[in-house]
Amino acid sequence: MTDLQDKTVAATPVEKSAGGVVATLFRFQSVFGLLAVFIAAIIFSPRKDGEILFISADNLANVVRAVSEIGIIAIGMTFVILIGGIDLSVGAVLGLAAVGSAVLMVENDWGFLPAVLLVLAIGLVFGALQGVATAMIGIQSFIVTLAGLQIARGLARIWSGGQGVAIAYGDGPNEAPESFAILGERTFGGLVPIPVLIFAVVAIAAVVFLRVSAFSRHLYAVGGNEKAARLSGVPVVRVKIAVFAICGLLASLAGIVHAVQLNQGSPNDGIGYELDAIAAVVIGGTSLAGGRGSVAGTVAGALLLGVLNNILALNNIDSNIQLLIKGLVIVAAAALQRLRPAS
Amino acid sequence: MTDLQDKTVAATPVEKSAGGVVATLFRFQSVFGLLAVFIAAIIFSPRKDGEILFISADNLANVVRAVSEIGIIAIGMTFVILIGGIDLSVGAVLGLAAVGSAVLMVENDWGFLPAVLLVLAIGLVFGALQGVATAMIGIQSFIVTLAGLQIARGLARIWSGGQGVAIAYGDGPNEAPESFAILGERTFGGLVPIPVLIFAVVAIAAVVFLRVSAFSRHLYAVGGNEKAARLSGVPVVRVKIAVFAICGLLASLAGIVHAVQLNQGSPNDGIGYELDAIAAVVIGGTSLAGGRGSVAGTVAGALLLGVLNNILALNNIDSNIQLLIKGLVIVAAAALQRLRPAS
Amino acid sequence: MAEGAGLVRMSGIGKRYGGVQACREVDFSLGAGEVHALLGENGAGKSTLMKILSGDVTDYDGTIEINGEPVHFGGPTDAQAAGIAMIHQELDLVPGLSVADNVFLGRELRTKLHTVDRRRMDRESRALLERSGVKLDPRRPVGELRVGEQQLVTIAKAISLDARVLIMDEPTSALTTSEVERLFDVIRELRRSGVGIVYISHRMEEIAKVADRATVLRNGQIVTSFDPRKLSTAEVVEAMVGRPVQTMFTTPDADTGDELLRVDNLAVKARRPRPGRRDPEGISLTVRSGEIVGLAGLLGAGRTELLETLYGVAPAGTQTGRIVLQGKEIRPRRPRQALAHGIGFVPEDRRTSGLVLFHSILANTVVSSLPSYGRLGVIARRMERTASVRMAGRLRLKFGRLQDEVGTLSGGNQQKVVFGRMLLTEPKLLLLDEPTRGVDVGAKAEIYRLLGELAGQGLGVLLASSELPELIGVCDRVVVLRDGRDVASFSTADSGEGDLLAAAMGEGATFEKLFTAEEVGGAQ
Amino acid sequence: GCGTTSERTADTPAGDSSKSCKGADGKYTIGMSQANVAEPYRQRMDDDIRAAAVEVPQFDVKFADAAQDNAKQVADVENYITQQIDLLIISPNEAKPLTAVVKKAYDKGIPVIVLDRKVEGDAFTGFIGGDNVQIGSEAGKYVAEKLLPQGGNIVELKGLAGATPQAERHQGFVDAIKANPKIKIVADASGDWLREKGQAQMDALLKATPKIDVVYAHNDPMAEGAYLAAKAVGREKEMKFLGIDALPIPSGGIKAVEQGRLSATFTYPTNGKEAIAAAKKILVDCGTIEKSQILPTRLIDKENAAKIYAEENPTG
Ligand SMILES: Nc1ncnc2c1ncn2[C@@H]1O[C@H](COP(=O)(O)OP(=O)(O)OP(=O)(O)O)[C@@H](O)[C@H]1O
Ligand SMILES: Nc1ncnc2c1ncn2[C@@H]1O[C@H](COP(=O)(O)OP(=O)(O)OP(=O)(O)O)[C@@H](O)[C@H]1O
Ligand SMILES: O[C@@H]1[C@@H](O)[C@H](O)OC[C@H]1O
Ligand SMILES: [Mg+2]
Ligand SMILES: [Mg+2]
Repeated sequence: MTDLQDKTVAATPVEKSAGGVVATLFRFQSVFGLLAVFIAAIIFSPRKDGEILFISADNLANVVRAVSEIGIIAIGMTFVILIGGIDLSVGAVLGLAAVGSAVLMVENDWGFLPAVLLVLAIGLVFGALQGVATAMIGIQSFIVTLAGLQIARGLARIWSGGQGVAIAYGDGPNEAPESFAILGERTFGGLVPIPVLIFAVVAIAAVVFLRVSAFSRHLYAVGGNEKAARLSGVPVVRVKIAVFAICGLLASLAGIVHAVQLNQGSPNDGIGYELDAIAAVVIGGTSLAGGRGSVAGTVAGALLLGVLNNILALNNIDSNIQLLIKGLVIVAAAALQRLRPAS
Repeated sequence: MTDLQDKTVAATPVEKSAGGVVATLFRFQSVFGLLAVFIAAIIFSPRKDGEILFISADNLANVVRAVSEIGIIAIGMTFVILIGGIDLSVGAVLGLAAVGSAVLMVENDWGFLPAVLLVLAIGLVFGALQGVATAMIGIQSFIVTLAGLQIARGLARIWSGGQGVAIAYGDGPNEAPESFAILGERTFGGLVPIPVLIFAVVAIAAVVFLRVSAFSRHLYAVGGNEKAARLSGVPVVRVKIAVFAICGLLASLAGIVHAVQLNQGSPNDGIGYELDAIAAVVIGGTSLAGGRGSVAGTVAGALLLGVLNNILALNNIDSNIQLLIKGLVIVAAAALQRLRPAS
Repeated sequence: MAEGAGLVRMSGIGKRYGGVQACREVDFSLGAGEVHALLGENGAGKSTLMKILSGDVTDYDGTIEINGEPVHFGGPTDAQAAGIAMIHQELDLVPGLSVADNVFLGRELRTKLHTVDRRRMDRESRALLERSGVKLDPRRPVGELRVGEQQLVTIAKAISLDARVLIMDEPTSALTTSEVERLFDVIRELRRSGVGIVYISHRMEEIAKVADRATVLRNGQIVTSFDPRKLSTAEVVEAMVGRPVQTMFTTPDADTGDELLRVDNLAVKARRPRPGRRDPEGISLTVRSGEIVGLAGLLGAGRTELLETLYGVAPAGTQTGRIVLQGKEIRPRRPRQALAHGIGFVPEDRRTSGLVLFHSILANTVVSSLPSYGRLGVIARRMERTASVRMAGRLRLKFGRLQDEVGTLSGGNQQKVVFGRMLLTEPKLLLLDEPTRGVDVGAKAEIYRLLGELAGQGLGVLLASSELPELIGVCDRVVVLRDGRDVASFSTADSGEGDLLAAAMGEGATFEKLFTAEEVGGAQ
Repeated sequence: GCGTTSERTADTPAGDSSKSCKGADGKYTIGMSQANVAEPYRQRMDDDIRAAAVEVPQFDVKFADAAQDNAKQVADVENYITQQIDLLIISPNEAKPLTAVVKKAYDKGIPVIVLDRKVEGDAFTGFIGGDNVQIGSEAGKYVAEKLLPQGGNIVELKGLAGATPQAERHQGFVDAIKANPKIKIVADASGDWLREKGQAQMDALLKATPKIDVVYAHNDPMAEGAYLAAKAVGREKEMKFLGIDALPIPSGGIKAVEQGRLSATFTYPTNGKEAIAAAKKILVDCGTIEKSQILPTRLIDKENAAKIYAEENPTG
């Protein structure tokens, strides 16, 4: 044990990450599943007059529009799952927000901005409260949000009087402002539905946010090793509450989009959406154990589900058979991801 | 290396467990929630001629009967959650089994035993296949069983032709054997419904099994730390497959009970039961992270949910308000468990 | 005690966990520019005392003064704000985050736009790591690193805090000699700049080298405080354990029997290779029954991977060469098969690969030998209890009740549980990967004694270790691995630490190769 | 009700028959968009359409199931538009949310037949349905006149909160029994259209309500569930059970009446046959259909159950 120090630089050399391109591809492995399904969709698409119906601009816009709400929710869900939690209340919060927008604008004659802001705030607070229950009292988020689901659904029913509240537009009493209707329309030459735009904006914002913010490090840390996070001075409780709040906020944003797309806020809106959103997240490669995953994956996962639904419908597959096929494709997509180099 | 051994006190003696009673109580902390809800139910129970309706014998029998299916499923779910998995397919498997029993006995004129055995075998195999997908291919069980849910539901719809298959009893063609009807009846002086008996038997068997079997140690080990379990020689893959198989088996048992209770096997039976079952497990103190929990807790959790539903119905609470109250009680029950001494 | 009292003074510290009094009336002080070693058996209360100082444990008795000011920290952040940083014994890192993100977790560097300044974080963490002697790509996820590398990351992280008080709880337990030397340089540098350092280690030879003062804890109480340069290792150990202990097992008896294990040109080609993993690339060695064979090598030489392959947990892929156990060729595909062949394995990271921390001592001890405690899949509870009580006694496990969670045991005692579990399977061949990591000298001696005893009964042992004294002292023979190959074999009777080290590092060529590879891969 | 609003866009009868009619030589793809096949009533609707379409060789009917989700049903219709189907049959999950997309199809020249639940405005070719207020009212009259002329206690098992038939069947019923103040609804509960929910709710209602004379359930499955609950405590003879739907299938309400479990049920026509007939008129015969066709309900009781079952479901 003499002065060998200089020689012993030791330590494993940092090897050139084998096949950088392949590795990068695999980092976005969920994109593989999406691609595979997309190609399959083109192959199996019905044709009319030589045109491949699936890839017509209209149809593609429909595909994305159809998943935009689930997509928005799934992005919030990604955050929650990244910290190792789960949020079962999102579908019910969507319903609550849809009812809220309709009631406020139609029955209470609120303006566009105040109504939307209040609804978003409700989602945020609802989520934050769930965060408090899980972060501060320490109840498993599954239970907290299962209860939250029932509470939000109950509130939506009470607020709406149990019936869907129809939305008509105009300046009169019991009419929602025209500005609200815009959210349901299409832009860029009538091609891109506004909900798709909102989904895209939220997705990009989330991706950028996760890349550049310190908060995102904290979030991964809480999900990856909560104790290490705490010891490093990460404000674990605050991170958790914030994440549930964001998820609630995005669910209520989806609810607003839902209401405007369907011209109605109904207390039964969004039933079962939580499972679709979680499926999108998990197909997108995020681990339910927390600490690992990405928003980009989630977006791919949501689109995969959308394309799958669309191509089955375009082929008029019997709805029972559809269930079987969807089940199998979901498993296959997930299995495909396992091909990535060991993590 | 002299003989110091004798002097060094070999291993601290196994001390008498400090405060044994309290500790034992806390081990069954989920019972607290049940007790609290039970007492509240007595207090809030409507009375008729001085009789407290809630604790009348036949009401209590109803309470347990109403949760017996969820309870049976939840026991299988407990195993799955103990190994750190989840099974979303149970409700659909219940539906498949209900349809299967009805079709086999009514339409195909099978005898009682062969029909029941085949249906149980279907559940077992279905569960085992899901186990294979998650244990051997390594897909998260959430995804596997979400797909399984769709597949089982699709199969049930196809098998039944989409409509419920009514069960009539008798010896004629298109009649189920009378022996099957017995499963829906009551025993012990007409007091205890057979489904309750089945639930009790399954629960006791599961508790005993978890206490005495080597398999159960393996199961807890897999859920506690899979890698450590594997390195300790635990047959991880086999344990996982077995656990999913058991869960499928119990779900199909619940489906048989369901069919006989409702005199019908419908492909839509059991929709959403998975969430109720998971709720029972988690309220019962089992951790979704795996490795911690008990069947006794799950039984308490299921009963808690049953009592809660019953007392709200007895009081004729508005269904929307019921949702709110249920949500709050579930959170409170879970919060109560956090009061146990630091783990 | 007056000399360095300026910086930290803890007085009358007490802490109780259930029935265990982890600390009792402890007075402890630390001066600026002082390296204060904290010694004691496993479970003596060292980590607990330091967790109190670093704000991790907040409910305790007694008072803490920093620079004469009384403080009570509400959490680790408070302590960090007061200039106290701690390297935890159990490597607490976030596996999914990169090295740089881990180093700066909770105090990320920001750009003007308040976004995270990744480049600066990468640059600075690279520099910090180099300072503690390792070249690592700061963008690699920590979960991909070897245990030793992870330990260096935690050290870099602690250093980056620029703390006035730096607590190092067993910082070297996974490091080989060369990294340890490098770390000592860093410690000396920090001391010169006035940092007060608490140094906890079970490697006795390190204490005299770095510490200015040493305090010994036993059963939560201070036994003595002394100048380590003035006492011999034997005296220090006696103070710790309360009785004289012969620290090394020195009688490798030549009395070995037939060939037990023969490994012939073993190589594994993983179907999906992981960066940084060093699977066997042609290893040959033998172990005779009754023989203890050591495996030496630098960080990443492939010792762990060899043991894993023998135990049936090699990565999927092709395996060439032969493994012959008692004359029969075997090819274990999973641990169960290895166990059935009579091969036991003690992994190096007990927390991630060994234990279910929140399960009982009992459950963890018997999990590998369950079938022997009953019939038809039913466990006879009395038999398993008896077996684990017996094993606990044999290993001198320090514990409360068999029902206690194994995670509440001190690190060394946790290690004994994993060890005991394998012994209960009554193996013919025992594969040990750093079996004494974090184990106190007394317990180490017990383990060595036990190994000797077992070898005497015909057991063969293959022992990978980063502690050269251990290899020399315990083994009959040492095989040196480098880059996944066996490069030398020594009889410990006629060779020393220097020989092993030289063989492990090999020629300049290897060193050069390492370095070049680094240049290519680590470029910004 | 939500009838306070009206459609903004002007009505252009785009989906008229003239464009799509290619006569008897044509081949026609019909898209059927179902709200939720998990409800036996709606599964039957699909089955009826399928059966009727077999009789029209020119027709090829596709089915989609929205699984009770408005948004999914919008997508289903959009997909039909993409496929350029020749005619759309839709049984909307709810009126307002489906109005726009139905109009879109109609504006594209696709004739639209709306079944069971309505859409708003008149951008569709024809509506065929039942009248839920009337059904509720028939049930009420039956109770008031036949079952409880002297008054008595009623328990109401409601459908899913928020579904229009639920509100309408309740309203019609309440209005019809108003005449007799001695008839009281002593308790109600939501059974969500489901048999097992009906059973569980009834368990508690039986306990809390000592005297029950009539159980009025918003559909047959819930009525059957209630019957099972009463039977379990030996009280099924004390009271009469009423349901709605009267599906002519073995597990349907007509059989339940025939076998004596239910006292009566009221047909809620699925209109499947009528829908195909209307489609044929539009596509094959190049004719026009009525804008609105309301099929009457029919009381099924012990007397006529067997006969009607045989009529409606000759094969068994
Ligand atoms: N969280 C805890 N819960 C219960 N007991 C604990 C806990 N942490 C420590 N202990 C107990 O306190 C005592 C002191 O533990 P501590 O970790 O401080 O020992 P140590 O001196 O650091 O030992 P080692 O050298 O093995 O790391 C031990 O008996 C241990 O079992
Ligand atoms: N870059 C890596 N990616 C994934 N796994 C790795 C990597 N490096 C090491 N491992 C695995 O992690 C475990 C720990 O490695 P370890 O710390 O034992 O290396 P070491 O002990 O320093 O060197 P040796 O290879 O000589 O044992 C082993 O199972 C090893 O195969
Ligand atoms: O049972 C039917 C229900 O399922 C449907 O939704 O509405 C009408 C009811 O009769
Ligand atoms: Mg320690
Ligand atoms: Mg190693």
